[in-house]
Amino acid sequence: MTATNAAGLLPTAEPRALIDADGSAHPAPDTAMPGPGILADLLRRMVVGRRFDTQATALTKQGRLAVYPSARGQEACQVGAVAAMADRDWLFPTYRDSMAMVSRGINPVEVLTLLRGDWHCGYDPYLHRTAPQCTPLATNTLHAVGLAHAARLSGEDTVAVAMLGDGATSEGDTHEALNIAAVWQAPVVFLVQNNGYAISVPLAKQTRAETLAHKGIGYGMPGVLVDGNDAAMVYAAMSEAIERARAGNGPTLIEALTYRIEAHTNADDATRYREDSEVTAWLARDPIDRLQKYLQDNGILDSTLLAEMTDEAEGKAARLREAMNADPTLDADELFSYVYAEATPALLEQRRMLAEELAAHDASDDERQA
Amino acid sequence: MTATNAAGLLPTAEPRALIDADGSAHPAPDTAMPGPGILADLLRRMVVGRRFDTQATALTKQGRLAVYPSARGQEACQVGAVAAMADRDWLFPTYRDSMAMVSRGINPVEVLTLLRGDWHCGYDPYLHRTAPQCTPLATNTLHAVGLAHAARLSGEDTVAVAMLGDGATSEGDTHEALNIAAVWQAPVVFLVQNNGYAISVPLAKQTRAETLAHKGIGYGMPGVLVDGNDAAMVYAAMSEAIERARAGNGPTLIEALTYRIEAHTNADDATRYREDSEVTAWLARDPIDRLQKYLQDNGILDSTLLAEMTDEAEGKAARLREAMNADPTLDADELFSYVYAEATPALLEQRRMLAEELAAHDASDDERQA
Amino acid sequence: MTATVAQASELTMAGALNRALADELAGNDRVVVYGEDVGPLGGVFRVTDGLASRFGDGRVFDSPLAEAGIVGTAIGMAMHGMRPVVEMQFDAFSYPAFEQITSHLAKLHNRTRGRITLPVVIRIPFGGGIGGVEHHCDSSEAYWVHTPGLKVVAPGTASDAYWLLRQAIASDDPVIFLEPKRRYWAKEELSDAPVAEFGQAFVRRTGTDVTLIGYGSMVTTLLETAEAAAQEGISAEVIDLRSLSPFDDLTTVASVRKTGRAVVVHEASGFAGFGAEIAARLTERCFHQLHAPIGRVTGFDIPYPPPMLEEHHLPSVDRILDAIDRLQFDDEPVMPRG
Amino acid sequence: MTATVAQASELTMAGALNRALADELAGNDRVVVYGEDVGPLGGVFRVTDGLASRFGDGRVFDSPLAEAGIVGTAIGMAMHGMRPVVEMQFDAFSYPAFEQITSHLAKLHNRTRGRITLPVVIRIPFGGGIGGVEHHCDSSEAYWVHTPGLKVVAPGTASDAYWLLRQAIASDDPVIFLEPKRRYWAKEELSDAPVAEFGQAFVRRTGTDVTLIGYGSMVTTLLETAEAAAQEGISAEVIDLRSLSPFDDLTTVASVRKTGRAVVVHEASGFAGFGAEIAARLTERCFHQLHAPIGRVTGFDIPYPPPMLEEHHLPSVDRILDAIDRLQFDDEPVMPRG
Ligand SMILES: Cc1ncc(C[n+]2csc(CCOP(=O)(O)OP(=O)(O)O)c2C)c(N)n1
Ligand SMILES: Cc1ncc(C[n+]2csc(CCOP(=O)(O)OP(=O)(O)O)c2C)c(N)n1
Ligand SMILES: [Mg+2]
Ligand SMILES: [Mg+2]
Repeated sequence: MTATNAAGLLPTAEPRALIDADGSAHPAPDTAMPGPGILADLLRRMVVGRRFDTQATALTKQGRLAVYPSARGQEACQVGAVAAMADRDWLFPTYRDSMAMVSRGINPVEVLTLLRGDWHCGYDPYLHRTAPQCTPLATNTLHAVGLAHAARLSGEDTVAVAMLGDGATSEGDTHEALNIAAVWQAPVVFLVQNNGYAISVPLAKQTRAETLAHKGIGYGMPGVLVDGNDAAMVYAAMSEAIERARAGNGPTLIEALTYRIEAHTNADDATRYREDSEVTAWLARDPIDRLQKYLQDNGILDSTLLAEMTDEAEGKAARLREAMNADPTLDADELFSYVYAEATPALLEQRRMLAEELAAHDASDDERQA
Repeated sequence: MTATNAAGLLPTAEPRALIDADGSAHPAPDTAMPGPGILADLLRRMVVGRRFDTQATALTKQGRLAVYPSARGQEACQVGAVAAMADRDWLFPTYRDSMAMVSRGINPVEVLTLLRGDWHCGYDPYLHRTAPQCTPLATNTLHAVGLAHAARLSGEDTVAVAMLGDGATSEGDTHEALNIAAVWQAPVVFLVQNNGYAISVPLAKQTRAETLAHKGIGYGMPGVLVDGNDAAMVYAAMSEAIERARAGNGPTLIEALTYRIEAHTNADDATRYREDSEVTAWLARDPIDRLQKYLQDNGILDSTLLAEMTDEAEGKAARLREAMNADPTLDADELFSYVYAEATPALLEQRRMLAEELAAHDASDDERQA
Repeated sequence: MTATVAQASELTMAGALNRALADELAGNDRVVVYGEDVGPLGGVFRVTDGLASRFGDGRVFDSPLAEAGIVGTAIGMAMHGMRPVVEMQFDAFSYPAFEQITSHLAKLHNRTRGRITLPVVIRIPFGGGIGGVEHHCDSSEAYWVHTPGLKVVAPGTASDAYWLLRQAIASDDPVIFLEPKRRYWAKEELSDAPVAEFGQAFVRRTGTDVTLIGYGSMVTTLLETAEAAAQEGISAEVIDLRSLSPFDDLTTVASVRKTGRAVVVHEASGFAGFGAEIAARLTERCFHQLHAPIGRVTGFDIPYPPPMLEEHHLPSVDRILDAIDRLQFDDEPVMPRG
Repeated sequence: MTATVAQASELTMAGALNRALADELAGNDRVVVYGEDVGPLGGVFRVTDGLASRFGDGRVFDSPLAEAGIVGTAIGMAMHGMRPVVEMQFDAFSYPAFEQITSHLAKLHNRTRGRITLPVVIRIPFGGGIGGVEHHCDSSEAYWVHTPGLKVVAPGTASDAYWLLRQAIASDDPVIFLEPKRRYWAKEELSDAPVAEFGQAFVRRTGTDVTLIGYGSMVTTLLETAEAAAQEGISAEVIDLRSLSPFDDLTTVASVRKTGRAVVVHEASGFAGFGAEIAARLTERCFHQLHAPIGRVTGFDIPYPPPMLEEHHLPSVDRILDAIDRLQFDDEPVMPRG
């Protein structure tokens, strides 16, 4: 006999879905299909997102980006999550979530500043209610809980969305964040993009749980399992969870089943740890193809609209390419400007030393030219 | 519709029990009552354990112990766990588990060395297959997983038992230990003594889960909920889990519902955060009374046997009192002896400096006497 | 920053810290206080005694038992404009939060070109001398001072504890606030203003022959040592650092250039301890004024000892006097030691 | 400890480390290697390349993504007699394991009066210079060397990397093994024996005017500096510390007493960095032989810079030469620079 009132927190046996891989509607009695406008917008965001992603990968080949972790194949998660958020909500992304950030409206060049290497974060987090992309795994989940709790204490109805990967769920910080969020009933939605791998480590070496969504009940929060390549479903599940949180009913853990089509980053060699056949199988479940097919079959998408989307994507990619081909202006002084809010004598001194060193250096360069 | 084959991992809605608070047998179709000999032994261990515990508390009043965290009220957990273990199994206790260690056969004086303050650990962990009592919360759970996995890799059938409290379940290390144990299918049993408080913090501020045992399913391991004041049930559940682990079927999470009758330690003031009525209510669920009543009602325990038990307890307490009244011999040299397995020049030098200092000091003392 | 201090009086350091928290909570509704057992219990050292009932559990509350969680959520709260003051129950229990402190708390301001400021104060009872069992007596300052982006302070007296904590909460930078637990019950009259700016050291006793430098629990020990040294005809100047990072070069360099000799003292192990930085930087700046290498009196390079042996580990007046004697005074007229 | 080294040859440092692991795995069935991506992938730097397939996944395996878990389980395995060699993928990712390392790995031997020994090696690729993004280029040695109970080593060359790793695995003490990631691809002939005992420094170049002290990635930089200094008529002795803790006082003191001048170099921030301890202890032991205060050339007191700015942060030959020039040679005949 299982604990009754807690059982409602377990995920469904099958991932929840609205649109199947073949583009046909999935029978889902208790989930409403988002309206045509929303669906079309999700497709547009994915088309733009993927084009951005391929452009970024291209920039690594041209040496314009030090490194880039592609999220190709995860468009439905990244875009579905952001589309469900209000402007006043906060996003806590990882290094993998560049597409989500572009979808959030952040200038793509500013998104790529971290990976180009001219600074650690290129945008103003407050302007877009988006935290810096987080590198130390799972640590961002706690920041999301803290911000959400502070917003609630301040009487706002802001919701925080924390993104993390399947591997990050093994970290202690994820546990502490889920637990504290539940105890405080903080308005947070945890979106786990389960793309099957943590660099080279497959999910089977990461957890023994039937699904990661099964962790929710252990914190007294709903665990929701969705098809992560179904943008409509991700959007619907995120919307449900965000509304729940906004209404003061606490956090939700969502596991979105998806797949990382590219290697971990351009520097990684995925052939060392997975079969091409696996990739091929997932390509057949492509998130863009299925939504496009559904929209066409249902007369929501015509060639004009599709052309508009691809034009927008191409235009943005072109502007990004152009901007990234210009060398960023660097200022070594900045190394010392933001270590403390109140500058310290020691750092002012060190800044002076470096400035002198660089001046002397330029001088000797000039000499040589003379 | 909930995930079917995983559902078996959820705890029962009611804590599993064999003997109720009033000493009557609890209907338990799927759990066999341990034999009379075992039950009597459990009572004996609890009687001895409690007497040790009260003696230790008394020693703090006489200034013979710096501090002592009493486990009064938790005898069934501490004793039931140890009685279910084989000698070759390993115990990973916390500061709270002194009774369990006495029950494991460790010299009570060596158990109290840490709290008397002459060294950090008074016994040889290998002699009793018992790790040093752990102070940093939850950290011992990982040591248990590592040792169990190593034993398994070495072809042994050793099982590790990790003890922790309700508060410790909030730490990241607990999560990492449960997860790694499950992924590696390590032979570990996690026993959470849920005594309602983490110092002053009640369980409601620690978790939102219906029970802590509900965490098991999130790791793909069984979560078992038992009446922690029912020694027979704790023994039965621990035996099940240990056999499961020994057979290579992986770890188990057991939550034992109990109560900390005394304050967190003798230094704590529990009146600041809980009502006396709560304590009184739990005194009525005393683990010793109920087992004693059951054994008497079932003709397993007569006055002679009971007298034997109390005599053993009194004898051990008297020997402990005596031993603790003697001042321990201290050797400052030891401060440097075990920092490294291979002594370093710097530490040999520092040892020499301290020795000289102490020698000079004694000399001047002698002068004064002269 | 004066408020209720008008009715000043003798306070223990714990009491002074409690009043500083109360005054900040009363004066700024963005200040929140949380951690393990800081609510109804008032903290294991009673530093937060009465605050939860006075300010409500939306301002002062118990968190789940998770240090990384406490610091990680404090970062998120500060991102939203709050000024969290969180407690790590003992030194060693701040270590689970090490990643959140070093990789985020210390770096987010820099990471975001100053857009995010994190006015978070982490209170840590530090050091030994109270007969605490293992893990309860560490001195962790060396870890924090080596981490750019953190400010690290340690009061030595009750009055300074009050003012430093208020200055720390007012600072827009993250501050590691180290409370010398063995001095929690030492009393002092509360001054009606700080003895120095945030970030500055303070000369607690002036002298001419040698400079004694310390912080936290050692301030009292250094003043006792200076008293004893005076009996031996040695005039010792005592500097209470107050702020470990940033470091006050002006005050310390001026003193050492004047005396030409210095002894640096702390409870923490000596090897790569903070005393090494103090000795190294003062030597760099005062080399030609120094008559002898700067002495260090510190804990041994061992894990903190069990209660019955800790006396051997902690810097004592005698040990500091011996260190002073080793500073090659022979060339100058000094009374021989008693 | 010779085994397969017979057929020595030019190896990269990554290759040398790989061979050391292979030789230890082959020679001792209690040695296990695990961590994140060390299995089929062979580690992000390929240091464990091929080991999983050669020795099987009972000896070399991927763990779940949890650093405290990796170190905590390694402690348990070592308690059972194994010799785990675990990897932290980058410096900053060792911080989640900080509590397990400082409160247990470093202290359990002492806690149990030597009954428990923990021959655990924690491999950490450390330092910068590879254009890595934030959190991938930290130098964490100051945290480890201040923690009694840990041994801390950092090879500077490929051959030394091979021998130091084998010595570290053979040691019964826990060892933090810092691998200078920017030198992973530097090649060297594998010597058929270690250049020095475990715990000892090694003089890589003898000189008479100044002692240059460093470790890890800086060894190469110091040798280049010594070469450049020679052009300017300054004879620099270069000491490769190899072992940061324990520290080799004999070798370093002998050199500084001989040269009377020293510069200590590391990538990590200078404030309370390991260089402070080196400068302080050498000053204590060589004060009267020193012509000038020991110089420190280190990273600035800032979070590690973004890739495009890291060149300004890292100690360069020019910066070290300038530091040498500041050592007040004026009183002695020295060729003027450049
Ligand atoms: C605390 C920490 N440990 C290790 C790493 C190195 N690392 C970067 S990404 C990664 C794998 C993460 O996998 P997952 O969480 O599934 O996210 P994904 O990359 O698949 O999106 C690892 C181990 C890190 N960034 N942080
Ligand atoms: C990592 C860590 N944080 C904080 C503490 C301080 N502390 C000691 S016991 C305790 C409460 C533990 O509660 P619980 O886990 O329920 O065990 P119990 O004491 O009730 O047996 C705390 C917070 C600690 N020992 N370790
Ligand atoms: Mg993944
Ligand atoms: Mg408890």
